[in-house]
Amino acid sequence: MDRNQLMKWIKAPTKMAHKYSLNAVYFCTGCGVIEVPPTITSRWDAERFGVVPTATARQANLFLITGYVSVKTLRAIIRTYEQMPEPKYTVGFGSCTINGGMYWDSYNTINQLDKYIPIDGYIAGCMPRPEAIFVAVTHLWTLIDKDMADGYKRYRKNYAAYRANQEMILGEMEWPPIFQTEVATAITEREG
Amino acid sequence: MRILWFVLSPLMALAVGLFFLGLSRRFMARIQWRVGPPLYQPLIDILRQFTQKSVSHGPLFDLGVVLSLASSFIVVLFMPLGGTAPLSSSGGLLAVLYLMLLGPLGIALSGGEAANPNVSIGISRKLILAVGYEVPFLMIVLALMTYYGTISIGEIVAAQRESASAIASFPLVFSGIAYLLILPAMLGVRPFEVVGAAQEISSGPAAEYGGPYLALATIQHGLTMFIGISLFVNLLWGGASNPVVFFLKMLVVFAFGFWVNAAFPRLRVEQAVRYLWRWPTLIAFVGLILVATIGR
Amino acid sequence: MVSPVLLLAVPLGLALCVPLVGRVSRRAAGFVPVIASLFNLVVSIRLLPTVLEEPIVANLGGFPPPFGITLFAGPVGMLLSALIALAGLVVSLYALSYIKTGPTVRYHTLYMLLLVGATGVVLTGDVFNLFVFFEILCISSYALVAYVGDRAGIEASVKYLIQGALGSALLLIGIGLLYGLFGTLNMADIAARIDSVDSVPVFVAMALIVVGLGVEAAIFPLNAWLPDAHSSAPSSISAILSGIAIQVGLYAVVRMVFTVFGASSVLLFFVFLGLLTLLIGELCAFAQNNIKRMLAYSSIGQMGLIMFALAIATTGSVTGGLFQMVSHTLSKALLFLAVGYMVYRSGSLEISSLEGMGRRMPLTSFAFTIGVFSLVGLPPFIGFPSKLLIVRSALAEQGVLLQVLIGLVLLATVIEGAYFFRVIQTVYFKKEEGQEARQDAPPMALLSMFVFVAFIVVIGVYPNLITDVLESGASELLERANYIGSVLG
Amino acid sequence: MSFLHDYVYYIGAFGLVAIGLLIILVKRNLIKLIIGLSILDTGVNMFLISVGYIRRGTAPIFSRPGLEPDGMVDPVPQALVLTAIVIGVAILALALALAVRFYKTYGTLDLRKAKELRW
Amino acid sequence: MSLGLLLIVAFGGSLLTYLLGKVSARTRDAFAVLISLALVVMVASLYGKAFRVPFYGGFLGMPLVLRIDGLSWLFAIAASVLGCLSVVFSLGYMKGKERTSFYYSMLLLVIAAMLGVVLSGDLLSLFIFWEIMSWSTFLLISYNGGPALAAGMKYFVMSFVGSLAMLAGVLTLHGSFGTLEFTGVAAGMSSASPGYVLAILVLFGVAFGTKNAIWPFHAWLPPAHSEAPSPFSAVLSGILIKMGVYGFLLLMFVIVGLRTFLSLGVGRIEFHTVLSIIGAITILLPTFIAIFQNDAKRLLAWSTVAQAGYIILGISFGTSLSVAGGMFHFLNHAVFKALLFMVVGAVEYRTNGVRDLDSLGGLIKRMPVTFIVAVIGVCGLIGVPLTNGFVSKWLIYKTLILERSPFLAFAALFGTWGTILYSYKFLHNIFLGQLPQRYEDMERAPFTMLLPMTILSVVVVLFGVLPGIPLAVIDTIGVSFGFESLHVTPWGIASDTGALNTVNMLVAALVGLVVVWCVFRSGARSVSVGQADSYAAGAAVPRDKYQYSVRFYAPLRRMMAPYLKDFVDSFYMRLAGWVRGLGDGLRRIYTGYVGDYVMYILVFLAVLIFVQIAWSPW
Repeated sequence: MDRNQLMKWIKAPTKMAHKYSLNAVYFCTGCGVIEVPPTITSRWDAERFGVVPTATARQANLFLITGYVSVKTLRAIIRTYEQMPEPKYTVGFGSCTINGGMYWDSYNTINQLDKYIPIDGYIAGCMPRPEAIFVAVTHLWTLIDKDMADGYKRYRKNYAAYRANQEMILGEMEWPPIFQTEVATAITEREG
Repeated sequence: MRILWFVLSPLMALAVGLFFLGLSRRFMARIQWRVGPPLYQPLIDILRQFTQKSVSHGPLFDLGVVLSLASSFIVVLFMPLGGTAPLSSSGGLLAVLYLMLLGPLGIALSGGEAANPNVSIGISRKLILAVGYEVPFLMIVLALMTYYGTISIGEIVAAQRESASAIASFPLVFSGIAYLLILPAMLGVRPFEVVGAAQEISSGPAAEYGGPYLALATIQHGLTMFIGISLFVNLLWGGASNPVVFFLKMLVVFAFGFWVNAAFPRLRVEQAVRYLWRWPTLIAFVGLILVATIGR
Repeated sequence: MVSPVLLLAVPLGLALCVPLVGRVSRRAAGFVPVIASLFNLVVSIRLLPTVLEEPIVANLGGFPPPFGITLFAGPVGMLLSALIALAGLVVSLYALSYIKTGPTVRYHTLYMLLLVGATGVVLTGDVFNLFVFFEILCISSYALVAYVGDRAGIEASVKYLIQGALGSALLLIGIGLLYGLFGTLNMADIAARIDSVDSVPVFVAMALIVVGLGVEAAIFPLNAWLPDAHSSAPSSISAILSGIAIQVGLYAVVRMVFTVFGASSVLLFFVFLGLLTLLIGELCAFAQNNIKRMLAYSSIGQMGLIMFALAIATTGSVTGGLFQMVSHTLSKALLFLAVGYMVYRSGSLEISSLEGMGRRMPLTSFAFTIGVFSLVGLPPFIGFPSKLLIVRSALAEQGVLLQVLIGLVLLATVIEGAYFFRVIQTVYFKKEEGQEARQDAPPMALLSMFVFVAFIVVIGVYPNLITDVLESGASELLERANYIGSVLG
Repeated sequence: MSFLHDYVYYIGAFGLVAIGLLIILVKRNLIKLIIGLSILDTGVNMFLISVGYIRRGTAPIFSRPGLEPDGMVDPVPQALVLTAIVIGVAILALALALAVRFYKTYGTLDLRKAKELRW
Repeated sequence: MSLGLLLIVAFGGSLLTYLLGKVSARTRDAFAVLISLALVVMVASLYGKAFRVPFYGGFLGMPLVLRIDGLSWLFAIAASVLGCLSVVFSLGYMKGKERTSFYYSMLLLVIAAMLGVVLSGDLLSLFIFWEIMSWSTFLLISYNGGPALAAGMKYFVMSFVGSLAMLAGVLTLHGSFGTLEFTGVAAGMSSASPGYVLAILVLFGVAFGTKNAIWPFHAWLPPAHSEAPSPFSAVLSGILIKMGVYGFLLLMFVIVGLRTFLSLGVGRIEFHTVLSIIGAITILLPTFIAIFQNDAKRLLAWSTVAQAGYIILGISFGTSLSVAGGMFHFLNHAVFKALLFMVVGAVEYRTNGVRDLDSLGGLIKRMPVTFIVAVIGVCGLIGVPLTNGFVSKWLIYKTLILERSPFLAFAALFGTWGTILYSYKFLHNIFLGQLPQRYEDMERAPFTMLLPMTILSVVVVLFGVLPGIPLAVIDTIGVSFGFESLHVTPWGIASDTGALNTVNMLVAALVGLVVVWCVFRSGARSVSVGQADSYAAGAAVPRDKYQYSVRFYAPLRRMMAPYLKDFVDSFYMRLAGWVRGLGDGLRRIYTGYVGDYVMYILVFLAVLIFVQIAWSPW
């Protein structure tokens, strides 16, 4: 641990703690998840950076969306994301989460994930290798340091819009809005 | 001095418990040919969790966790950690046995209010497993109390200091072996880890815990490990005259426990109970019979 | 001084008046038994204190004993006579509303004859006279059992008659034998000379008499008529049969065995016989679904218990046995009376048909409950002190045998409790389907039941009211010499 | 022969009793059964008479002087028998009346058919 | 305050309540409460007194006497207080039920009879009140109809067997000593032969054991407790079965005497050890049966059996600590078990009679106060430190360990762990987990229910924190039995080895809680969410389907079920079947054919004569 880091620790312990204790939800969407096991086991050992998978959304602060997202999965992703305690960070895996990738014209996959939940960073590739995950993690550190990993704040701020988008594709949702939604209805009406 | 211990021993337990948590991760990583996280990783985790904004399912949800952790601290006050126990004259080992219940019970009540079936399943498993290891554990404890004719931990430690430590004396050696056999179950590590099976029931009782709740639960877990190991050291290995020796003895026991953790796969809860009610119980029972018949 | 002869003469005369009165008014005929029983009750109670000091011996026709017919009014006789009068009074009150259809005048005549017969049996001091009164009792009860004239009544009556007639024939043979042996019919006289003859013929006579009387007394193998008759008769008659007739039969057996034969050596046999009767009665009752039959079997059991107590033959146990007689009369008569109207309202004899009676007929059910509690022997009702006395006296005897036997008796009590309480539950707590309107028994019937209830509770709380009578009754039964002395002078 | 001579009445009486009992035991027809009862009664009555009977005894009436009480027939059994006969008749009458009702109800006199009341 | 007046008020009150019910329901309710309160006051005013009054000259030559001393006061106050609370609880519970006058009158009669039992000064009046208590209880158990009938029947038969055994014992004593007053009998017993004393103990033990439901006489209890109306279950479990404890205490330490009792035995087998072992069995078996019950009240009922085992174990072990522990546990059990039955009663009341643990859940959201008192009650039941159950159990364990009876101690301690299992299941399945939709609009329990429950829960904590209050009373009773004094302090026991100090624990607990709470609050604030926001693997929580309570301990059940048959109960049921079969077979001798009957008569006659002529045994 170098000197700079030590100074940062002293200055903002919480932020450092968030950085070095990234607990990822066990959540497998597409093919990308195949890259996660090597990442966390002996070959790459993500735990040395504090990155470990956790069982429930409640305990996590990192959401790796590993690959294409079908409509059905989207519902679960949104629910899981909403249940994670703040602050929380999301990383999209591969092209599919960016623009749909090879599934761009599929009838059942969404193309652009950040229409539905805020994404703090993407890893390009199809598929990205474990090393790329580490790159993403270090990049996320930087973002956290600079307070730029603020997806959860954006979500809260623009919840109405996100909710409207979600409802557009998912139709009626089983759970009520988690934040105030008077605006959301207004937006949908305007759009409709 | 005693007042000092009131403050010192919980802190020491906290430190050692967290250290054990970190050490265990590191230890496991090394066994699995990994680098592993730094030793202070649990501290980072707890700090992170403390500052996360979680959800609460109701007053009991909060209170249960607090109760659980507080009771663990109280148990620590009954332990002579290489000195005198702060609460030595308040019910002795019997009170400890009861207070040890409150940890799981607090978590169980709190988790119950979370209304999550994963939690319920985890608690059900936890209680079943507890019944499993309590059979040999009670036999061990009773053998000790009967052998030394006291219910006070301090007196048991003192008696061992006069003669040999319990695990090295004849009838109690059975109890010692039995204790080692159930130690992983008491610490809640593999192969008896089915309570919080992460992949299966989303970490069981802790499934709804996030943020500060998780932090307290983690500390509680560390303290449970501390208590389980320190009970062994106190009751069977003669305690220690100063905290450092005590800590070293605990480290040895800890190493044994985590060797088992690393080496064995997880048991289903029936398998676990079946194991616990077979060998450890048999050995503890033999020990108890010998103590009851031969005596001191 | 009032003579005990009045106890027989007045009701007998009144009995014969009933048809005359009946010609004037059928309703008035029903009051004749009331008057007669009331008279008997008053006279018996008036005589009781006198009798306690010294038994009254009345010689009919002025012949001194052993030649004439003697009436012996001892404590037992007076007690039972009072009991008969009491039960007779209450049941005749009950019958005023209960017996409405059929040849009511004849009913009342026969009913009074039955009472006269019973009173005669308990008062007589003469063996043949005993037979005669016994026959009066029996014949009127045969007829009364068939009173309703339905299938069951006729069948029961025929069976009862055949067995009863056989029994009385045997009894008569036994009496003939006795007369042949001793040349006298006076009980005291026979008793005084019982040891003077060979034991075998005496035993044969005794066996014949015991069997003959035993048919009426419901001793175990001789009691097959009882469940039929008691369950088929009108409930008022069942009450009298269970409460009075069989007890009188048992009294006769006891009088013969204790006083006349002085057969202390057979008592153990009677202890066993009583126990057997008790167990079989209770077990059979346990398996019954017909309420009146259940009560009838329970009567068998109670007779067994009384016989058991009497046969132990200590002062305490005989007191207990007599007490149990009193308590059984009151409780069982009450039960039959209550059940009479319950069955009448529900239209079926099945226990299950009594569901919801607690709501339909609360007072009747209450009376029924009291009867059950008393019969089972729960404090503070009369059955408790009586059972207490029996058990106490049996336990006071040294010897393992009796202690084992008393264990069996208590076991039988448990069985009794079980089947009776099942009925209580049915009456009160089973949820019935259709709610029927509350319709209790008519006031006269209720009054009669509550007279019994009052007696049950009062004596249950203050058993000492009657223990004096019972104790002197016990000593009368046990001490033959006094009996002989007081009759023969 | 003297046994027969002395006890011939008893033998007769008990013979009647036995016949009566046998009839009651084996016959299932109600009328026959009543006949059996009647015979039984007769036997019993005869027994009672025989108890008091003295061969070549005189009537128990001091109708002429010189009669010794020892040679007299005992009067008591005779009085008893009179009563017993009356009672027997009463029973018989009742039994026959019941038999009529029985036949009307059941359409038979066979007692085996009348087993509704049992157990 | 005369004892006779007390009993007259009690019994007369019961009768008057019934009569008043015919006039006006409200007056009756008020009167019932008043009477029960009056009883509490009257009993309380008798504190510390000891005297006897003959009240009945001679019942069949046996005088009846009332007396009061420390022992009977303790039981009397428990009975009257619990009775009063139960009556108050009933006000709400019985609203709209039928035959309420009967119910109140019987409830008061049971209370009166219990007071009679504990105030009796001789064995006969004890027996009389005992029987009155038995039949009135029977009527109340059967009150609900349906399955309650079988339960009532079972109760009645077993209790009747017991009381008849007691009757035999009482009368044997009367035959031997000619008196039934406790002092007289005790004087006689001191010189009686050991075999005799043993026989008496066994006879009475059957009676008291049946009432107290020790194994193997427990079979009546689970159905009876579960089927009775809940406020009465509270009385039943809380105090009525403790009459057995009273009987045992009276018999062992007053009549037989401590020294004789401890030395009694056949050969090397000591009677009191056997009784202790029975107590241990009574703890273990029912505890594990309770774990697998699905009916809330049946679970509590089995738990009652198990707790009765602790009491018996305590008092029969016969050291000063253990007897004090047993007596204290009786008191505690009365408090917390009555509380728990009332909790079930409140739940039943609001859910229209549902007490199936599989179909409840989440009621903490609707009945928070009820839940809090339930938790307190459960803590008492488990014996969590700082509740009353802990102290009494602690006393029992301690003496068992110090007297080197580790196996008994094991049974007792292990029973506690079983207790945790079932009591957590109880709490979880009723109050925790998801709230079913049909209970969304449920109201809280009414005030008349909350009041008694709150009072009881306060007592649970009070006795846990300051055990010295009841222990002082118990200690004087113990001393009167001939035990050493315990050196009671308000917060526990000051004795040489391993003293108990609840105040230390209280302070530690409070400080610990406050510190941890502060630490907890210093973290990020959490958002309060409803039960719909629960982690369901990314899905929305499905309504009414997201609950794990059915077969809560399924893995353990799979393992243990084959060994947990209540074979005693099935034996009794089979016995009842046999008796019925026997009766059914026997009554077939009454064939209905008159020829057979004639044959019986003649054969009987012939046998009599034949036997006489052949052997002439007479």
